[in-house]
Amino acid sequence: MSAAYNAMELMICCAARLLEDGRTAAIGTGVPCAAAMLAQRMHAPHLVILFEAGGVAPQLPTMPISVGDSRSFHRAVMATSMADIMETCRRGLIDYTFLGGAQIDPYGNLNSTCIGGDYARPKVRLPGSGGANDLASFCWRILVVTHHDRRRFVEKLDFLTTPGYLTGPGAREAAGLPPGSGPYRVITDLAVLGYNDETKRMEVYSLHPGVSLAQVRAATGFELGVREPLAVTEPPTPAELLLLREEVDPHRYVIGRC
Amino acid sequence: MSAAYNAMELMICCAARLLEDGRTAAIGTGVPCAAAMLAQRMHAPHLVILFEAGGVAPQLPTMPISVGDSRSFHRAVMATSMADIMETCRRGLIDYTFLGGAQIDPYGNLNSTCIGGDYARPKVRLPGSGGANDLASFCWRILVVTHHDRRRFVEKLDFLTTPGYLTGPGAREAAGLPPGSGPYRVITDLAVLGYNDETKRMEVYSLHPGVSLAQVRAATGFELGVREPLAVTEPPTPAELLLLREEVDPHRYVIGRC
Amino acid sequence: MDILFQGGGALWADPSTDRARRFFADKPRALIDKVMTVAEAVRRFVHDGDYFACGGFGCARIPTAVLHEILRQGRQHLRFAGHTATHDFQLLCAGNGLGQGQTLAAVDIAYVVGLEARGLSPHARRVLESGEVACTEWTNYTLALRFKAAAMGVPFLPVHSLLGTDTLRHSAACVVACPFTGEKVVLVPALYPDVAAIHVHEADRYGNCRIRGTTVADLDLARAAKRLIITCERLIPNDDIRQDPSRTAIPFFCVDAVCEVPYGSYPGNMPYEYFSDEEHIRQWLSAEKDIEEFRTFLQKYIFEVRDFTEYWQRCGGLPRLQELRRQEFLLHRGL
Amino acid sequence: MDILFQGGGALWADPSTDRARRFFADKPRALIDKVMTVAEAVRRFVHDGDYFACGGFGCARIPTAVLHEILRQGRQHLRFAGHTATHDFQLLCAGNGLGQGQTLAAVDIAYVVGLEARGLSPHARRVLESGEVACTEWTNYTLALRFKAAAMGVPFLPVHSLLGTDTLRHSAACVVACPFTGEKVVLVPALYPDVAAIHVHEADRYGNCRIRGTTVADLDLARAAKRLIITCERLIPNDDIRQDPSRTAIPFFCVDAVCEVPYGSYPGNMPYEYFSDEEHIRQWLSAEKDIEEFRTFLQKYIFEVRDFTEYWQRCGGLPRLQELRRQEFLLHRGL
Repeated sequence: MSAAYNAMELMICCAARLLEDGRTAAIGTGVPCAAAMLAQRMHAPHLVILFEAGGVAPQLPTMPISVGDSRSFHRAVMATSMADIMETCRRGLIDYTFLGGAQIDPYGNLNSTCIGGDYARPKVRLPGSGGANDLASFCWRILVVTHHDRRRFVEKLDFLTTPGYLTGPGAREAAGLPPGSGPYRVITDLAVLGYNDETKRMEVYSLHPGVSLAQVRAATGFELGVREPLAVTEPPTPAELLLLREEVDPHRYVIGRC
Repeated sequence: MSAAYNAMELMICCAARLLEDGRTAAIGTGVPCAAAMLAQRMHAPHLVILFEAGGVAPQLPTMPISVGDSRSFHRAVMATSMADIMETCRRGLIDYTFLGGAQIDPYGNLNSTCIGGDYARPKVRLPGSGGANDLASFCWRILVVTHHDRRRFVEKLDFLTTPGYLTGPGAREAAGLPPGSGPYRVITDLAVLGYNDETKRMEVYSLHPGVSLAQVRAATGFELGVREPLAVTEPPTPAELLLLREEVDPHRYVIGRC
Repeated sequence: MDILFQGGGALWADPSTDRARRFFADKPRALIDKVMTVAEAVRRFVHDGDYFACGGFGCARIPTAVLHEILRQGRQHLRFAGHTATHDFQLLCAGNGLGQGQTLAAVDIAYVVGLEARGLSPHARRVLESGEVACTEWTNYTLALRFKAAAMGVPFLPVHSLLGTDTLRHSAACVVACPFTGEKVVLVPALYPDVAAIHVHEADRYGNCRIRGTTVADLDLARAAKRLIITCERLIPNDDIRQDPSRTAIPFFCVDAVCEVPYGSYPGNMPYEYFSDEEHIRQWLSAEKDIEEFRTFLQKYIFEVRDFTEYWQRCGGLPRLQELRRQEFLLHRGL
Repeated sequence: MDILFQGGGALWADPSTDRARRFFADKPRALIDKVMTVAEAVRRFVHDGDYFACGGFGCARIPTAVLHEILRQGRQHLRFAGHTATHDFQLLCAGNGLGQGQTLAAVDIAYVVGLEARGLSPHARRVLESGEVACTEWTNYTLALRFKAAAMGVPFLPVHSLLGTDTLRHSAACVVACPFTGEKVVLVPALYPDVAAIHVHEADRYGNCRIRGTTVADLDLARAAKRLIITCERLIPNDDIRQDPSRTAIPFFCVDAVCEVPYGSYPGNMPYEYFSDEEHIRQWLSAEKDIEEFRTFLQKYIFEVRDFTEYWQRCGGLPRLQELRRQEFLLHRGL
């Protein structure tokens, strides 16, 4: 077992560490699922995971391919409806959710609908919200794990599919979204980012080992602040890597994507 | 087996005959249940019955005591929620419902909330709507089976719990209730009554054998029209009485109440 | 979408979803052991002045043990959701008008006082007719919808009940025109009970519950309630739950207490377990007629009794429950 | 309760509950035998121009046989509810842009084009990017709620999704202030599909259905749909249904056709039966890249094929399905 690690492994470890014990997380397949499974094996044995299609607290035998496949409710405590899961989120019982998108803006808003052209004839048609808009509207803390580049980190989205802080401080509440909810962290292959308490704009919390702030700024299409003191991300520990490689993702479905 | 019959048996037979085959009925315990069971054994083998607490198409082994007890979903095709039943009614899938009340007015409106005094300190506090208001708002045809006397058949209700035709023609629709739904028949120990197509006021359709129109009018606290030609109610047939006494209500739970 | 009509009834609980979210944000959500006695559950989770609701329908699948304990512990000034509340309502009324304070202060009424085909409860009538309990009118479905709105985390749900009636006038619902179709529609406000009690067939130590037969409004009530006491016929291992997660009706994170109470719906009916004890229910109705006799009756069956097992032992014990089991399965009819 | 904002997306189905009631008033509701072939069911119940919806989530529990038959019978100008529609959406798109008319005319989008972790469908992208299919945006939950509104017989339901986003601007939802709390809330209109198809584990001849595992939005969809085609892994006797009515997920009166289609969710996953055939799904995604290759692929797997059994026989037959069953139960991992 080597102490070296790839970017995917680092991102999963960063995400896992953010998930507190005794909390709940509505997760998707891939990185979020690996992060939750790792967290359960490290510091958060009482972390409860839910899948939007209806699986509650499954004991995952292997990575689900879909948030609705058989694995997503394997030895679950309940297999229910999507509405039941979404309503549980809406009542305020779900702490974390993981979302992705083709574009993210400084306020953590996400685009997964279309790029280029206009809405009726887009250059690239993407899937749409799925459950992302719902989860981002209902869960307390939104996490994003994504590759870091300028096409993805943009000042203005082509389409605002899923709400982050919208236009800044107070905008979520003014729109009718629940007070106290919103974007929490963005974990990329370069850094861990969060949001400025005052401006609600994204800023760098820690740089991954060997990455410079200039490098992160060069990969970001908008002005990027820094939370002082700027830290260096803790690399994965041998214990994390062991669990990740041997128990969480032995077939390298996720960690092999790098 | 005697061809003689009591008033309860006659009322049950009258109610049963009104239930067409292949239709659906949301029923309660007692007379409605006996009527539906008799109809299924006579002319309506495909009559489907539902109970508001969640029982769908049960094969009743005996009379339920409550619309929510075990009997109400004995060998049912589904045991579901009350909301599911009510919503099935609301979508327009349920043809008949049977309701009762302490008072009924000329438009078939019902009171099961309170009598005398005022609302905050009534002389007699009754149970309230239960599911009656919902069923009367959703099902196509409302049937009432009741004892016939002046305290019950009143010009003005002390409290309008459950909607009939409200104030007359067009009033249900104006209130927002579904077009084409409303009171259908009232079956009493004296007569079968219906509603005038124009005025939506109650009128006598048929007099039970041996009952005079004057007798019915004397037992009614409001002006009562007649649908011409005024018929005499067909008495129970030997076949009806046999099934009612031997199969539907062998313990005389309902037919013994007379 | 103007408000076309507003019912004049009082609203006994806050329908705000944002304020409910703040409560649920702090509700524990880990898989932890919640098994305790009914006495402890009522002590910890039912407070004076709470809005209380309970599961079941009529006399079927009711949490009788919790209601007895509420009386024994002398809870005061409860608000209550009376949705085909028969024996449960009768029990709460036994805390009023008998010189032991006022257990019931206000009630959202869909159906109370009556016991369906069995007739009206004399004492419940006495209590409501005295005017000491404040009332707002609803219907079985609209009261169930108020739980559903809360469960969904929305401040109201639309419905086409109530229209045109005095029930609407004495409710706290309002009428609006649908912005899509112009149809008139009633809006009923969400109802988040402070505490609810539901009796189920099986639960694990964490509160994952199974119900057999009709579920009435209990799936929504369980999710709407801020605190939830589960009584169950039987505790089962968590592994059983995980073997067939499709059968879980209530998930653990809704639940605060799990109390194993065999025969917990007695004298009510528990589907697939035992039928209602109609004879004992008749004794209740009969004892209520005279207020002194009722006091003695309550002493014997509730106040002098330590726990629920002692109650049903005073009602005929296991032989009686075996007879009710035979009735449930129609075995007494030679089937 | 003024309308604070109105989304500009088109509404592809009438949300009026009174008009839906008129339809349901005439829908047969007796327990009658509804067993027929998929070909007959599609012939009788899916019409050109219909609003169509299907059950399941992603590639799990999808009514593949009905989708194949829609293509084979060349249905035109369907409107569709795309709620985590992956392989099902891919199949409908195969009726567009290939010189065989236009199967898909409009779509309510929550999630289409993608196949979750498997990537995007090249042909579905082609079809949507051409602009020939009219789109309105929703989310998984709001689209599910539109079915729930229809199932409940109300013209809309409130929700707190969509707020503040372009998804709202391109939806047909509106924003109002709650009359009880003043909170902003979105109203989504009811969606009554003309016809829906749902794949279930077991059904009796009348259409009483059982589903194991997550139910997604299918209980509401079944009730919302004006006509409903059920495909099932297995027909079971009505007596089995009556032995345990708590397990019935969809009642017969919602159902118009019952088609026994073993492996009916293939190449999707059927919980507790067989896992998805990821290899075959990859073949679909790969064949779609080149339009000519895709035509040939469709000929082989759909248009030259008589029925669903012949389809899975062309995909490896029973040995492949046995392998997928082993994957479902994790038997391939030595467990």
